[in-house]
Amino acid sequence: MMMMDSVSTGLNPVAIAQGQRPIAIAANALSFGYPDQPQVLREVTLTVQEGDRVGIIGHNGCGKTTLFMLLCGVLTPVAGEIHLFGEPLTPGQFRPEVALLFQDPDDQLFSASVRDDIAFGPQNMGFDPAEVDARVTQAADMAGIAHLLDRTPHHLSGGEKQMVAIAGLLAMTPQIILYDEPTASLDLRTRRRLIRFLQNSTETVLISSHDLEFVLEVCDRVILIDEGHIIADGCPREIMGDQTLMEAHGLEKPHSLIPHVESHHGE
Amino acid sequence: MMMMDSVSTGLNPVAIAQGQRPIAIAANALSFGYPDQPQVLREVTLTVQEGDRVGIIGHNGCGKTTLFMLLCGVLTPVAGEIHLFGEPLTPGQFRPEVALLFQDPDDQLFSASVRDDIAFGPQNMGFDPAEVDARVTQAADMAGIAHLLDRTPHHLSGGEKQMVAIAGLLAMTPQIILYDEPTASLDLRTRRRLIRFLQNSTETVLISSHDLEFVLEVCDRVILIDEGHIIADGCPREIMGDQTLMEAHGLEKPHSLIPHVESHHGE
Amino acid sequence: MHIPDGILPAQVCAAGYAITGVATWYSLRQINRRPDPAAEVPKASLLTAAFFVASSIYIPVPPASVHLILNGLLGVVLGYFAFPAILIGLFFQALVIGHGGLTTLGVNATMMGIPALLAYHIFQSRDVVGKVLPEPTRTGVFAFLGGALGLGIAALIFLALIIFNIPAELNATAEQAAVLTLSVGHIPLALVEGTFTAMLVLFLRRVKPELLEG
Amino acid sequence: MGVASANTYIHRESVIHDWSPRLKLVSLGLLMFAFATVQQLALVPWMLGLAALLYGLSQLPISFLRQRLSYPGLFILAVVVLLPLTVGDTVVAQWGWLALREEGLRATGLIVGRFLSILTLGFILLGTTPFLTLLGAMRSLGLPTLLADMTLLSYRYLFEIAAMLATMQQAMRLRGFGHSRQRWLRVNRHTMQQLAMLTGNLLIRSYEQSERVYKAMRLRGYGQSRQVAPAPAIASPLSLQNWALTGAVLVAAVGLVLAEMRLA
Ligand SMILES: Nc1ncnc2c1ncn2[C@@H]1O[C@H](COP(=O)(O)OP(=O)(O)OP(=O)(O)O)[C@@H](O)[C@H]1O
Ligand SMILES: Nc1ncnc2c1ncn2[C@@H]1O[C@H](COP(=O)(O)OP(=O)(O)OP(=O)(O)O)[C@@H](O)[C@H]1O
Ligand SMILES: [Mg+2]
Ligand SMILES: [Mg+2]
Repeated sequence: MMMMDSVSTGLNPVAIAQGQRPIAIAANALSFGYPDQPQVLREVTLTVQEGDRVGIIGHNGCGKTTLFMLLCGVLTPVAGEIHLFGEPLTPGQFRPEVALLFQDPDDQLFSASVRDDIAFGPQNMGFDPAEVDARVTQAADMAGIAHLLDRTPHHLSGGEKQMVAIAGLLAMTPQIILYDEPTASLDLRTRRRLIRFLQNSTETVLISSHDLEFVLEVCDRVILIDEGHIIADGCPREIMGDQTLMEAHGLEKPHSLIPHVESHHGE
Repeated sequence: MMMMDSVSTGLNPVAIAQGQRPIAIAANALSFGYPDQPQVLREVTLTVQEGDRVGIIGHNGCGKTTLFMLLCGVLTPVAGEIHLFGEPLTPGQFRPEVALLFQDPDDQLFSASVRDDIAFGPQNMGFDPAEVDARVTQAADMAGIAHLLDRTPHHLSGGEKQMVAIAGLLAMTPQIILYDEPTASLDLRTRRRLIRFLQNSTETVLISSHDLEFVLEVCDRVILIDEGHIIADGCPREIMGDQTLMEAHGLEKPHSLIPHVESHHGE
Repeated sequence: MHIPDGILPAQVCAAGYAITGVATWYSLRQINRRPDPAAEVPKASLLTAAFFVASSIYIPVPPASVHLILNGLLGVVLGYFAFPAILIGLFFQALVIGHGGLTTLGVNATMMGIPALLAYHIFQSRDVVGKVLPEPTRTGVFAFLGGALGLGIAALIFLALIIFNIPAELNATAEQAAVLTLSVGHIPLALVEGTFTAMLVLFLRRVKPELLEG
Repeated sequence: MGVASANTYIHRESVIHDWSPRLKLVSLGLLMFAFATVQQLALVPWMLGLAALLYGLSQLPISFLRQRLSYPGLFILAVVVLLPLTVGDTVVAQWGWLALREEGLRATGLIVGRFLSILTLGFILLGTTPFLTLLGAMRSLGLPTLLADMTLLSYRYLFEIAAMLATMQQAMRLRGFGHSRQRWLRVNRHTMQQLAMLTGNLLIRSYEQSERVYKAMRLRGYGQSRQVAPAPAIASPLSLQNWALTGAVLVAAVGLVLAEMRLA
């Protein structure tokens, strides 16, 4: 397979670091490998400014989920360090400012009712019951699932589960949200609703996805990972529009970036 | 929501029934509902000819999985009947000529080694060990996973698991294969491999998917389901290219069918 | 093999609850000694649910079928979490499918749970007691013992409770004969359960050895 | 398996529905135990009457009781068929080698009476109290946190895992499992091996999911402060009706036990 040195189009991490918005995530020379396996991430350095919406793309097993797990302190890096809003992240420590949406919402909806589930985070943060209630209501409204509060998570549809899981994160008012393949088995209607929701969200957002059209609509920056390195980092349309780059790393140029007038199909 | 009478573009099921190729699946006035729930499918009539590659599209919960479960005899229809190659299908009966790929490959990989897993079906069909071995080798070759035979299915990547599950079906030499959302969390490279594989497959194939570009590349006929009915049945490019029809049923026209030259993105 | 409501006198039910209380307290104490007890709660809970669900799997022995109890296996996999897990599983069974009973919950938990703890210790002793055996055999043999004895002892407790508590008028020889035949009748069941446990543990050992670390 | 339909709470308005869950749990629990002490046939009608009265008060439909009795009913059948024919010396009636015996009949009456009454109380408890409320009441009565957390989590994933098993069994059947003919009274080794793998996969998948669930819980602060899933607030001050009901049930329980001691 072809290897490329980090191609930086548009945004340059160092330049960003000197920008005006505060830095939400600063990861420095991060390395990680699972026991008895080759390293998944090798010296990854990454800076995300507050309010950025970053898409993370790369083939199956390139380490997207692993990166997210590191950024929220669930996994401990072998080397390197992470700062969130200037404060170092100690793995295992509870940092309510960062939240992770798991790929499968069932992993994340562990309470017996939707209301309890959304309340779980705020309760653990030590808020009093009135504040917890207020947060539950607000988060449910934001995610548009206020009508589901008294239901059992198990009986919801896939799309509803997804939005309940998001509400559970919002109730903790995180400043950074990591979304791991949020569209994997959503239908187009629910996917469209999620796109609207993300376009209006104000948090710093990282999204790992194979759905490039989705990344294109939501993100203002994209990071391409392969073989443990950041291969490219910059403007989504430039990176994903670069056919040679994409194909070299097992991806495809999204259809909406291919100039064509009804042709090239049905050989 | 808008309702439409069955729009038939291009192919007409009755016309097909009189065609020259034998009929693989003939479902007549099929109805089904889960206990205590409104009916999911209402009087669905469907004819599939041998060698057809049919895509089934529709929003979450429209009944795609339910239809597949009926077609392979796992669920019993409330009314209506199904014939496979002219023979009536009795629910619960083992019909090795039809195989189902479950959405989550973990649902269908149980053995401690890939080889044992692929051998599971042929063994149950009562072949002698030599024949079982021959079938395992052949199926593994066809699915391109011969190098994985001695691994444990549990430790494989998502895409590898998918292909092992497919090999497990191929070893039973089915004539009809039902694929339930086969691309849900595959990356583009694995998805591309699956597209190639399906384009070259000779079985009668039904594919349920939200990935319309995938359906467009693989299928020569598409069926749109909504509210328990077949809304449209015919040429993929015509049905999926019909923006009004697609949007009326909670879908979107795929990007590759939208005529444009690098525009309309990044508002 | 659950004792329903209404058979046992109140004293026996109360004694069952008392033993269950002590066993639960003891298990919780052992659990809380671990470095991070909260970390094991999700694992124990999901496996409790899985065991509850798996108890609906049966082995066909035409013309009938054998339901598995899996209490020995629970002990082998869950260690000290086995007793609370069985208590919770039986509680669900009583509530959801009316299997067992609420007054007999303590008795049933004792009957299944104490042998499960025993199975755990038998399995854990494999490296000490079973040194002579080569590895996969050793795990298999001790898993078999755990499964077979887990069920066997539970069955003995069950029979003893039933025989000594219902028909006060049955005469002594008839009683002995009944206990004997029923116990002998349970031997094949214990063998099936032991074999199944051994097969399953060997499968786990190959595919997911972490699950056997207790 | 009936797990899928585990939501047994029936939404109705009744005195029993309004009863404070804690008092209901304690009162009905004690009454069940009082029923279990009954050894006198004479008390059986009283016991059944009490259970019926409470069931009437709860306004639960009869169909609910009938449905739920079908499974344990098999047990009753066994008792009814076996005991009167085998236990005791006083023959009441005889047809050939079949003899109906008095002691057996008495034992049957007692067992079946106790069984039905206790079970009915259990169904009243379950049918009028949502499961989560019941668990909350148990927590406030001193159920250890770890046990309560485990119960909640297992309850949540019970359905998920049951669905997982159902899907895996379907997948196996579609690949020919269970369609070969089996010999009578034989355990087929191959079948058993495959079922062991099925169970093993169920455990492994549950275990792997539990690891992800644990990560998700940690990220939302589980194990930080020790106050996990607090007991639901006990609603409004208890009404007079609440105490009256509790008092009446407790008096009935004590009365039964006293009557039993006098008659014994
Ligand atoms: N718990 C684990 N133990 C061992 N190896 C693991 C574990 N989790 C992931 N891996 C391996 O680490 C690599 C990176 O996995 P990761 O899940 O981060 O990939 P990903 O980019 O999220 O892939 P996908 O697109 O399929 O979600 C893969 O090769 C995977 O096999
Ligand atoms: N086991 C079940 N019990 C009750 N209802 C069910 C069950 N399985 C599915 N349903 C319901 O039946 C309807 C059709 O479900 P089905 O799974 O067939 O949809 P689908 O088209 O495959 O959706 P998706 O795109 O999400 O896979 C849905 O409304 C669903 O909630
Ligand atoms: Mg991932
Ligand atoms: Mg489906």
